[in-house]
Amino acid sequence: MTTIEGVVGKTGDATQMTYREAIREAIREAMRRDDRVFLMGEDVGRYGGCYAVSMGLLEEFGPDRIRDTPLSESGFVGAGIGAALGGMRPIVEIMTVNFSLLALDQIMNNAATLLHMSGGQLAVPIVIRMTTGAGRQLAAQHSHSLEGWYAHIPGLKILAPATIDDARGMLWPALADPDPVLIFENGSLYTVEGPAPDPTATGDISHAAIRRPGRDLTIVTYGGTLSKALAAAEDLATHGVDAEVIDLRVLRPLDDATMVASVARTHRAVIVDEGWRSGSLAAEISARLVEQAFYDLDAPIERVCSAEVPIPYARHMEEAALPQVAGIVAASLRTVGTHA
Amino acid sequence: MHAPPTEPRAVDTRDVDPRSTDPRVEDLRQMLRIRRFEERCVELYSSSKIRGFMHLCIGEEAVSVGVLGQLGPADAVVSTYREHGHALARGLSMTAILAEMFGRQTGVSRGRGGSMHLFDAARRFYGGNAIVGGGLPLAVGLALAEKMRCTGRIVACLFGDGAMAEGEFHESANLAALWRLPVVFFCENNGYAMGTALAGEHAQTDLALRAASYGMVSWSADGMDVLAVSDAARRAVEFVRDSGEPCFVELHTYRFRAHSMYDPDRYRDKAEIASWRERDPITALSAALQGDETLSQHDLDRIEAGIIAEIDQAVAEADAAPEESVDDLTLFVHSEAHRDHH
Amino acid sequence: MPEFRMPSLGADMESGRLLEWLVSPGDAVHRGDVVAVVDTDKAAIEVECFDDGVVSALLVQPGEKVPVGTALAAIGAPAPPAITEPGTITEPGASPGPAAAPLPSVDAVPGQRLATLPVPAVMPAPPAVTPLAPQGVSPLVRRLARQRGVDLTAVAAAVPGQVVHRADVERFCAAGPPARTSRVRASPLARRLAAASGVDLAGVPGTAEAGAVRAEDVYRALAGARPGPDASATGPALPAKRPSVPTAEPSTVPTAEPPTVPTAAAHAPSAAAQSHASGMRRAIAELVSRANREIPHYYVSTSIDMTAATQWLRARNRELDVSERIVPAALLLLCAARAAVAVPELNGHWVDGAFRPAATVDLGTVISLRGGGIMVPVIPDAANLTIDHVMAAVRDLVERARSGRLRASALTGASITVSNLGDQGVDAVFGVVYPPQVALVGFGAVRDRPWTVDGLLGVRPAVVASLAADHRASDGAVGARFLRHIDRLLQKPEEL
Amino acid sequence: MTTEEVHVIFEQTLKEIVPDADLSSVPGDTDLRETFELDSLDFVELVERLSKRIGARIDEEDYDQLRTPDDAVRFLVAHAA
Repeated sequence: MTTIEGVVGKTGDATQMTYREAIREAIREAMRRDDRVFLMGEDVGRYGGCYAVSMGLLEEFGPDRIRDTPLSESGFVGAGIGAALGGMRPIVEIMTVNFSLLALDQIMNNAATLLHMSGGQLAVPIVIRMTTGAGRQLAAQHSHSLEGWYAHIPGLKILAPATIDDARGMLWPALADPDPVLIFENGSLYTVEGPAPDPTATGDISHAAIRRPGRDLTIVTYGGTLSKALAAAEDLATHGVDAEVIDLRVLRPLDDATMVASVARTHRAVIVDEGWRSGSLAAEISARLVEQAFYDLDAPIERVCSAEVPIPYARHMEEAALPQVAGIVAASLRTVGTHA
Repeated sequence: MHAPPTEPRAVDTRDVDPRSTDPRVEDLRQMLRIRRFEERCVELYSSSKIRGFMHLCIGEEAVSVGVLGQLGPADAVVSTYREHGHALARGLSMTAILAEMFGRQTGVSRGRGGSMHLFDAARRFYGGNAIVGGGLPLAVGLALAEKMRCTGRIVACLFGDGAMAEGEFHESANLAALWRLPVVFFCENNGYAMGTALAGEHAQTDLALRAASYGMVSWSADGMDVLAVSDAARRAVEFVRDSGEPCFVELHTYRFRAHSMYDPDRYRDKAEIASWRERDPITALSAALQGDETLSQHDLDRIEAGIIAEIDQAVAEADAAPEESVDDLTLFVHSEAHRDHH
Repeated sequence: MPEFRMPSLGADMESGRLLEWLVSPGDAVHRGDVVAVVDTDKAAIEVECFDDGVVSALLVQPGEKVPVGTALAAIGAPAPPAITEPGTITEPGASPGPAAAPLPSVDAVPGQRLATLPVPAVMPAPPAVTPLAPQGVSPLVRRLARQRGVDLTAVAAAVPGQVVHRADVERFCAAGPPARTSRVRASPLARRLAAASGVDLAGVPGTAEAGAVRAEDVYRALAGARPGPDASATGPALPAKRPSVPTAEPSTVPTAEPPTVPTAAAHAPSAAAQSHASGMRRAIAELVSRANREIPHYYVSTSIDMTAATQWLRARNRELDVSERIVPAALLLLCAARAAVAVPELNGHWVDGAFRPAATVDLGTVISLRGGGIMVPVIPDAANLTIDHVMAAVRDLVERARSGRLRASALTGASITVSNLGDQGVDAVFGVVYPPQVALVGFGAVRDRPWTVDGLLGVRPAVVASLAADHRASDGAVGARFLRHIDRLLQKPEEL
Repeated sequence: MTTEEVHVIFEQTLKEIVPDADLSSVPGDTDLRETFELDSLDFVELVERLSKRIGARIDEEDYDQLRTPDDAVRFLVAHAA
């Protein structure tokens, strides 16, 4: 199904692909497979998508199915929910998680709630994609990581693809899910390039993945901080510390089993979350580990989160506000009781 | 997904008067049915059988009957939290509605919605939205789906004057007009957004005029006259079906009772209420039908008796209905095959 | 007679105050008529009645607050007006009663005030406050106690039978908080390990932050070693580097065989390892002593021809990669497990004077640790495993045991135990049963022995299988049956 | 592979199983299993790792040729890929 123009990366190398292209290919494939699928959002058509994800799709599928919307987040997200009720399989793109707050009413009060409130009559098979995270000097209204808020809401499934394979593989099962699925794409990942995923691989939207096995401590993370956690693990290896890195992939429902089993092996946990610490996903994970792995813990759980400030513009300040490799390493060394 | 709740047998009260085939009689009967049902609801609420927020449309029955009567069974309806009348006029079973308000398993939403969240997927009745304005984008999306699937069906979206101050009205009106979607926006203007009068919340109180600014065909009608409502709704539905474009109808009406059961109604002048009561749509139509001798007092009594019997039976059946097992508390958070147990 | 009741006007409304009657006794009322005004917590609301009739009695007077559902008026056929005495139907506690009970004197100690506050404010004249604090304490002393946050009853307890004076309070404060068993700072894992191995955490020096005890420290304490002066600064407390010591509770660490004391200078154990061994020895000593004290043992043994088994193993291993090869020990373990299914009298526990058979064969496997000592991890439901799985399980357990990474859960719950000392070159093993188990199976080395077959003397590979068992739970015949079963299984290894 | 190289590999591999094993402190004809307390599982482990490193299959029948350090090194040099 996948054509050659789809998989050719910017390098022109058919075996390489960027995260952005992986999402585009996933959308393209889904739209070819199922004519109920359409993409809707601000500037997804002529402009090619704010982050160029949908570049070229308008030409292939036309303006009905690659539908530019006015700047009406609540209106078009709600319309996506209505279209899903009406038998379509919409993919709604919101430029950034900060803007999604304008549609929070629709996501929370309708998408997440209708099935239950109607006693099981109205399922909402919508997929909402949005960019999240900082790191691009976009300051305090385009840089936050609010996926933890959404992960609070029963009725939603929350995905955070951190790899090119997941960017490619998670969309189709998300569309096949009869209930609303939110996909959070960390903005720092779009240009990441790697081997082109197998287009026939079936995506998993239920489980966390162990990206690096290790014995001494467990680093739990997701999305944009996965690469930082892996870098930290390499650094830790030079200190003689063998860190296991778990990529959550699915932020709701959390894969407790994978996390708990890992901590039962390593006895130590560091949670890396680009969200703010207070009331965060990191807090939830920490609580679950304490609830379910208390007697396996040999050190206090550490959390590496964003500083509790709106994300600032200046590069050095932005970097200081975000979880960084050095911070992850330091926290990890604290849990194993040694010092760099 | 679970099948919609099984529907208890409805009492057939249509054998009113074989002489009369005048459609106005059925309009009257439907309005009376809604009125008497809600009056019983007040009683049931006062005796704690019904809980939560309950909003009554007593006084606004002409809108329910006039609008819903013009839609086809395949058309979609999006409603509000003041939707008992809409639901009954759409054909939802009275027993299932009452069972819902009693919080029972046989309720339309299996006891999870209550008075504000009546749904019926089979009748394409999309509720039951208790966020003012929240249903409008859904109606736009439903209309988008009809258009993309070329079904020829339309969507009727009912909301109140309060919703027109919400951004979602403006986003939805713009989207519907921009994308030329088959949706009728019926604004049930009862003059108050909860306790705030129209003039206290809208700089421009001519609501049809504001809707027209989106390039939509818009007009107003008397919401206290079921014939006027029917006429306006029929024209609107035909226009949308023919053109595939949206339109807007404002229906001037009035609720005789307070906003909800817990509302002291301090914001309205009793004289104002009394003057609107004089325009009671049921009294007016009843008088007209008796005046031209379409209906006798005896006929009316029989209609009343039939309705009371239906209500009595619905109350009894709803009261006898089982409660949902608490074991099923987390049912319907996700579709059955995809439930998580966290 | 129908009654007009206090309506419920909201889910959170539990009671309402009648503000005004809009009808009088004798008035005719109709369904839907507004008959009264009721004050909820939010507002005054006009309420209607749901019956037709005549008001026969007003049961509640304006100003009264009554629970939802209380009859406010009786409605019936026309009747002479009669107003019953107000309040006769209302609940006593609901009337706006006398002034609230007086609060205790300001001089009362805080703890005392709690005792009086729950008295409902509408209770009539509460009895005099009964002070919980000592009598005869001066206001000055009370104030001092309050300022210092001291519980006077505690002070009084320190001066029994005497009036508490200012000096007593001061002395009490100077003495600091009463000596409590100070809680040891320790990680949850360390606590679990300590509990399982009988270590008193209070005596374990902690090396984590602020002296908290972590698993590493418990292991060290078990080994009897003190942490080095720079343990926390230099030695990353990593599992790979920690000594291999048991995490099991003593009951799973017994052994019948002497510790394998290393003699070769090539890998002389460190001092720490030696002390850890001595810690373990104490645990082992305790357990086997208990076993020998409590369990009346009997012993049986038999020699088993291993020709079929060794040939089968050799043929099988020849085809396989090294990583998939099976050692004879694994085969013996599996046969013991299967035999325990056939002879369930040996598989289970002696508890409260009775034998309780186990549902599955959870096979304890004695593993010698390099440098001395043993661990006895468990292979759960071993009888239902294939030989490959048993081999994999044994390899995994040995590796974990020797790197100190055994889960505590893997160390408990054995229903029968096997000790194989064949690699140590012994002929036979006569062990000590690990209470509360009732049997210990021993295997010696598989080696060539003279063997008679059909009256002719030949040489065959053979092993001595033995059984030590609890005579309270079974008899020698049962043990013999068990060993015969093992023998039978080993003659047809291909059927395993 | 030279004898020296094989010797290094052999000692390294042995140390993975017996961390404090020191070949320089024992004679070349010492019995490996006895000296380093290798049980059958340890020995299988050792054989598996050596087999991988030198790239040659070691059969059960060959185990006798791995009795001492000298034997083992000799065997491995002969069979190294």
